[in-house]
Amino acid sequence: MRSDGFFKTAVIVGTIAWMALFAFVPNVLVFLASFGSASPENFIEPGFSLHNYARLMDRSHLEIMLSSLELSGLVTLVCLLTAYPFAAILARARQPWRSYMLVLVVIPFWTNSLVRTYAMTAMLNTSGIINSVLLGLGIVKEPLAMMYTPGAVVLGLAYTLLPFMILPLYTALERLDRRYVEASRDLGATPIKTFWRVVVPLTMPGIVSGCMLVFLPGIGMFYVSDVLGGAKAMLLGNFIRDQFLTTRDWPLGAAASVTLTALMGVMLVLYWKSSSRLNAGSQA
Amino acid sequence: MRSDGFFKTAVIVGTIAWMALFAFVPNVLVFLASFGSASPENFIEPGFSLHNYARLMDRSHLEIMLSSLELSGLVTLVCLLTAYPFAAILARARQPWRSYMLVLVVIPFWTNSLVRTYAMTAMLNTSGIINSVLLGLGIVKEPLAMMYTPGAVVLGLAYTLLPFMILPLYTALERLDRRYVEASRDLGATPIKTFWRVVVPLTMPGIVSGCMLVFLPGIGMFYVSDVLGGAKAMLLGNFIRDQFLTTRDWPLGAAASVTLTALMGVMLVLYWKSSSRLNAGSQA
Amino acid sequence: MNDANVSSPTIPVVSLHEVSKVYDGQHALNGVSLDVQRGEFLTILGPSGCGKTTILRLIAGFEKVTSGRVYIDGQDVSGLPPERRNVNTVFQSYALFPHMNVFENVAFGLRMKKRTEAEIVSSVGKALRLVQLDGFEKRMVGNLSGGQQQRVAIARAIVNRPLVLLLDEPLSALDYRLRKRMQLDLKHLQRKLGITFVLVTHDQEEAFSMSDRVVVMNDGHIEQIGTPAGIYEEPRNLYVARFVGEINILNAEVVEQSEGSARVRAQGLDVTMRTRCAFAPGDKVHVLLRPEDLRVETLKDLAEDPELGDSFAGGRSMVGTVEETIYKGATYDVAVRLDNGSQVMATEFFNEDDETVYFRAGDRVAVSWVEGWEVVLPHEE
Amino acid sequence: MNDANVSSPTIPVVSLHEVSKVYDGQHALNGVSLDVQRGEFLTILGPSGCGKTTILRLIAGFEKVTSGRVYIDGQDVSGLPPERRNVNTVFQSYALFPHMNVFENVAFGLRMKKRTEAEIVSSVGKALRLVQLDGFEKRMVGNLSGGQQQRVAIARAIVNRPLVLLLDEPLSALDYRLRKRMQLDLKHLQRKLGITFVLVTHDQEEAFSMSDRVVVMNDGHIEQIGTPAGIYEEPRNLYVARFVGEINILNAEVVEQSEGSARVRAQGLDVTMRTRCAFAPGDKVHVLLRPEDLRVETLKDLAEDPELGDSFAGGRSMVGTVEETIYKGATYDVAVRLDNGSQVMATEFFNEDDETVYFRAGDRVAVSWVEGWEVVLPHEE
Repeated sequence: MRSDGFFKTAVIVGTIAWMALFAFVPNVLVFLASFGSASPENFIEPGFSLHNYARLMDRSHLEIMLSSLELSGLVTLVCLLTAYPFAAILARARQPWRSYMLVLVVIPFWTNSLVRTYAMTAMLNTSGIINSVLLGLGIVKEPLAMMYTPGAVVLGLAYTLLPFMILPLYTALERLDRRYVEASRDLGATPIKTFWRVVVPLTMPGIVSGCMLVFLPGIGMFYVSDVLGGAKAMLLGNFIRDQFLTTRDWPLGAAASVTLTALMGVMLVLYWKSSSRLNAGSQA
Repeated sequence: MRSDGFFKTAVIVGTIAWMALFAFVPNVLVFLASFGSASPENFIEPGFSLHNYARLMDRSHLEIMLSSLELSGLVTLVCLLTAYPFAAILARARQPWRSYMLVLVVIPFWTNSLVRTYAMTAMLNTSGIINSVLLGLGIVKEPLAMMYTPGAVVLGLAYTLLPFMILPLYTALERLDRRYVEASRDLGATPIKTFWRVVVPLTMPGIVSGCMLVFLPGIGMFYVSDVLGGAKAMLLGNFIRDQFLTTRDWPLGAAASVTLTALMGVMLVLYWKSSSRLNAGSQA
Repeated sequence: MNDANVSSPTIPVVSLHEVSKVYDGQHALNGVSLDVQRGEFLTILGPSGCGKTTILRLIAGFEKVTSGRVYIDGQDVSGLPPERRNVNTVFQSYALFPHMNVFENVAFGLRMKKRTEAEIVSSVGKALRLVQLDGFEKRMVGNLSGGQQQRVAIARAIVNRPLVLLLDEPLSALDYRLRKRMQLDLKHLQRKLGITFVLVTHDQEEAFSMSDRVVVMNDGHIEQIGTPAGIYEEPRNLYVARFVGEINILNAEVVEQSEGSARVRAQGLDVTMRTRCAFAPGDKVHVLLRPEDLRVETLKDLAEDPELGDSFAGGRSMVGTVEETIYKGATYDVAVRLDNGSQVMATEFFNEDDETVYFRAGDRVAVSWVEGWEVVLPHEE
Repeated sequence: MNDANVSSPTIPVVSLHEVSKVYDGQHALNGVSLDVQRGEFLTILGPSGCGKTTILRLIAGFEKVTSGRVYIDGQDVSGLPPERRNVNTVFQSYALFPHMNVFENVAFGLRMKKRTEAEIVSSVGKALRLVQLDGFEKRMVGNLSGGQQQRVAIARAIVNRPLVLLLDEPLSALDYRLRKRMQLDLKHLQRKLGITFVLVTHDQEEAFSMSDRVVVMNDGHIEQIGTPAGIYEEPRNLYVARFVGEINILNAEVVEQSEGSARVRAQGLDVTMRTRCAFAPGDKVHVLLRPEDLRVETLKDLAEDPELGDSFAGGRSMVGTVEETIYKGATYDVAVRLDNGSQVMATEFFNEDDETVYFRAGDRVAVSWVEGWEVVLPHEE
């Protein structure tokens, strides 16, 4: 029995150590790289300087960062507003409809996302489907210039990332006990009040994880921005990619990446703090 | 009340129609494009021919497809074997450890995946960390050539995609009622038999969805293959990307994409069939 | 929306007219009509799946009738959503909002009615005192015991002073002891508040000890409505008789029928029995006897004690063998296999002279019963 | 692994020696010792959280003791995993494998023991016949009713012919009627199979009607072990007395103590009571009276009927006012507020002459009890 327990402990410790190594070492490397400097032969010269972070505070770099966060925030909002009603319908639907609709959500995930991004160009082009329809119906006289606009990038990203928003929302809404909604209605709350006072607070974990699953990749999906946004490096992802691929300034790219991670961590901590304050002091 | 019900129906129908449009139109476009032919000015000349599919049956194209599926299958296997024990430990861990370990899983997702891929190169390089350690310990005399091998690509993909395997497995294992395991042990099954006869069948939905979430993106993540696999186009994702970006042969790329989607659909249907036969006829 | 607190005392506070409810092509309720009187404690009793919870959900407004009408306070509420009905529900699982503390849970209904903060604080305080939970205002509901959560759920409902309080098996999740105590507490609360209570349960003891009237349901329809004593002593059919307590059922045949009584042959006995039904000679009937109405004596005692023997000679005595005795605390049950093969169960009280269980397995006994306490029902199959 | 079916009949089949179990620094069990005899039906009775389920889990092997020893059939099993213990469990939630049909669920244990297919088919068939589920072999367990699932769970356990069958509140999820029936069925099954049953419940009626012996638990330790009658009639302390049934507790003071009895002053009465405890004059004590042992008569009747009046004049009569009567079907309860302010509850049986409840709220009554049926316990606070 002793050896059995020892074996079990060894497996647990081993697995966790391996995961920690797997998850952390590359992140630590990126973290260390952000304090080094670029060198022609080795890409990175180890060291400790905040030089790269100072460079990020450049007006031009800051602009890229802010516009990237804004764009990704917009994508997250579009996904949330689209996904919430759909997830709600999904969670309440009966079988087999629920399965069919879940497949509907998974399908976009099946086709290669790059291919779908190109398919978007076929829709948004000056000679594309949307313009053809609008011109044919006489709604517009001139074809609309939709390609290579921030709007096109937002639409492309939202399309690619929507399943990541729907799935956690669906899980949260499906787990939500119908009795809470009934209790709220029973106590005199209209459907709208029930939604804001009961459904939203109780599905907040799903909302937060959905937003995180959309917001973060939204910043990094450089190829969507490449295809639909044209030459302009709108996303931080494109900027970082360029530092690694084109400019070969790895430390600057690493610094940008670390800053982004730190920013997310701060946001998450702020959310936790505020939600626990809300819970503890709702009557005080 | 009547108008209330009508409004509700309108919202439901509208939402589902919008999702269908959103999910389907680009896929339909890709589908249609796969039957067209490439033209210099418009990229795609509409038409109906199986020409592109015939071209995919080329020996060279088939080889890319098969090796890509093999590689992605290997990635899925690595992820499954790594993730299952970790997810099991995670599901059984007490708070607050469970939260800490979940964060550990999410962290790789936080740092831009391209950046992490470059960090992998710093580990796998001839002058990288792993070789330094091995040389330092005297285990090898010559630095190992790990970069630009299929192994490096598998490792890079597995690292990037691991969270997608862990999360559904974790959900399935966390929902698994401990009493089933206890009942199995109580009836004389050893831990190993309990695992194969009770735990695996009852977590099969999590296993399948985890594998799908890894296998499909595994085929498409061209940049990992670019960075770690070198110039060789090992993944179907690279091939498809090249058709769109470099060769500008969109119909061929679309055909490859459609084939891949169809293949996945067939696999899923086969799984459903076999699992329902298993359930219905386990005693017959 | 009319102010339902000001209303006529003569019309039923809740009324169901020929209500049916179909789920997936299956009748959950089939033509149910029921009037709930103002201020009464009405219990709907039945096994799971009999449609009792569906009635509650139709009154609360969570479900819509397939056919028929539901009236609350004389008003047809078929089209009204739950938030516009002046009734409140205590859910089986309590359904307390986990993201709110006790105060906010109880205040929820008042906030929806846009009461002033001062009014809310005072009303919530009063409601929590009524359920003996003052001082628990700031506790999160997840940290409360089952019994405490139950009382918060009651406070959350009664704070709105509903016309009717609907309780969906509110005690089923509680321990045996706690459940017994809460039964009395609920009954006293109902009297104190004067609110109409409609409770759903599958526990006949619970129904009897709390209610003014009991509705016995089976498979989507009502079998019998009456006071607890009426239902226990005069069940309308075998289903009701079996459901509201242990019962012995003897098959018998009518020999002769006269005004209000019938001569019946059962188990080889020829007995005159009181009955309200009309039978023809030769009709098959059931004779129902409650275990506590049966008298059991050993043949040995009857032989030795002539006086006792006489009281068993009135023609109402059957002979058999004791199979087992089951100790119940205040009483014990004796299972007797009659010589003709059927089994009867008798409940015996401990008597003053002899505290121990008197009968042993294998004892030869005679079983008799108190005259006039039997129920005769037409044969069912 | 020894073949536990061949074993000495003299040693206890399960034995716990000074067993403690600590979860998160809290004692779930605190020094519990208990012997289970071969072939008996033992019930562990207590409220939720008293540690009763923990005992079952320690015997089954799902938990390890923090200190102490667990013996099964004389062998120390502290180190053995569940699959190597010759006991089986019927879980509260049944825990039937949802991915298998009824046959495969019941066959699971036999397959683990590598029995031949022919043996398995025959044993499973027998087990399913025992629980009256033959013909259900190919049904998926998810499609069965609660009662049917319960019986599959029992069949799945007994098919392995365990030395001890552990049942964790097996009836708590069932309807009231079904629960009553299953109580008898389980008891008969136990006698038929001759397997030792250890059952856990919070329902005192269930414990009494099924068990040979009952273990009353509270807060991680055993309060009393004994036969149902022993525990009901001679509770060792107030906790046990309250837990196993309704009880009236009067505060009193010892006036004089003699061999086996004591003169006690309670509620203004001076009565000699039988007691096994040793008291000194002036000691505070509790006098415990079961509601069914109390006699209630109206003062009016006592005045009119001298014979009745005499029987109440023995010094054991207290005067009070009826507060309410609670109908229970076979009996009814009378709540009486005594003139000194304390409340007593008396259970009355319907008598042959008068079928209706005799007492009304407000009636002035005298309360007496059968001599010698009181229990005197030292004062607790």
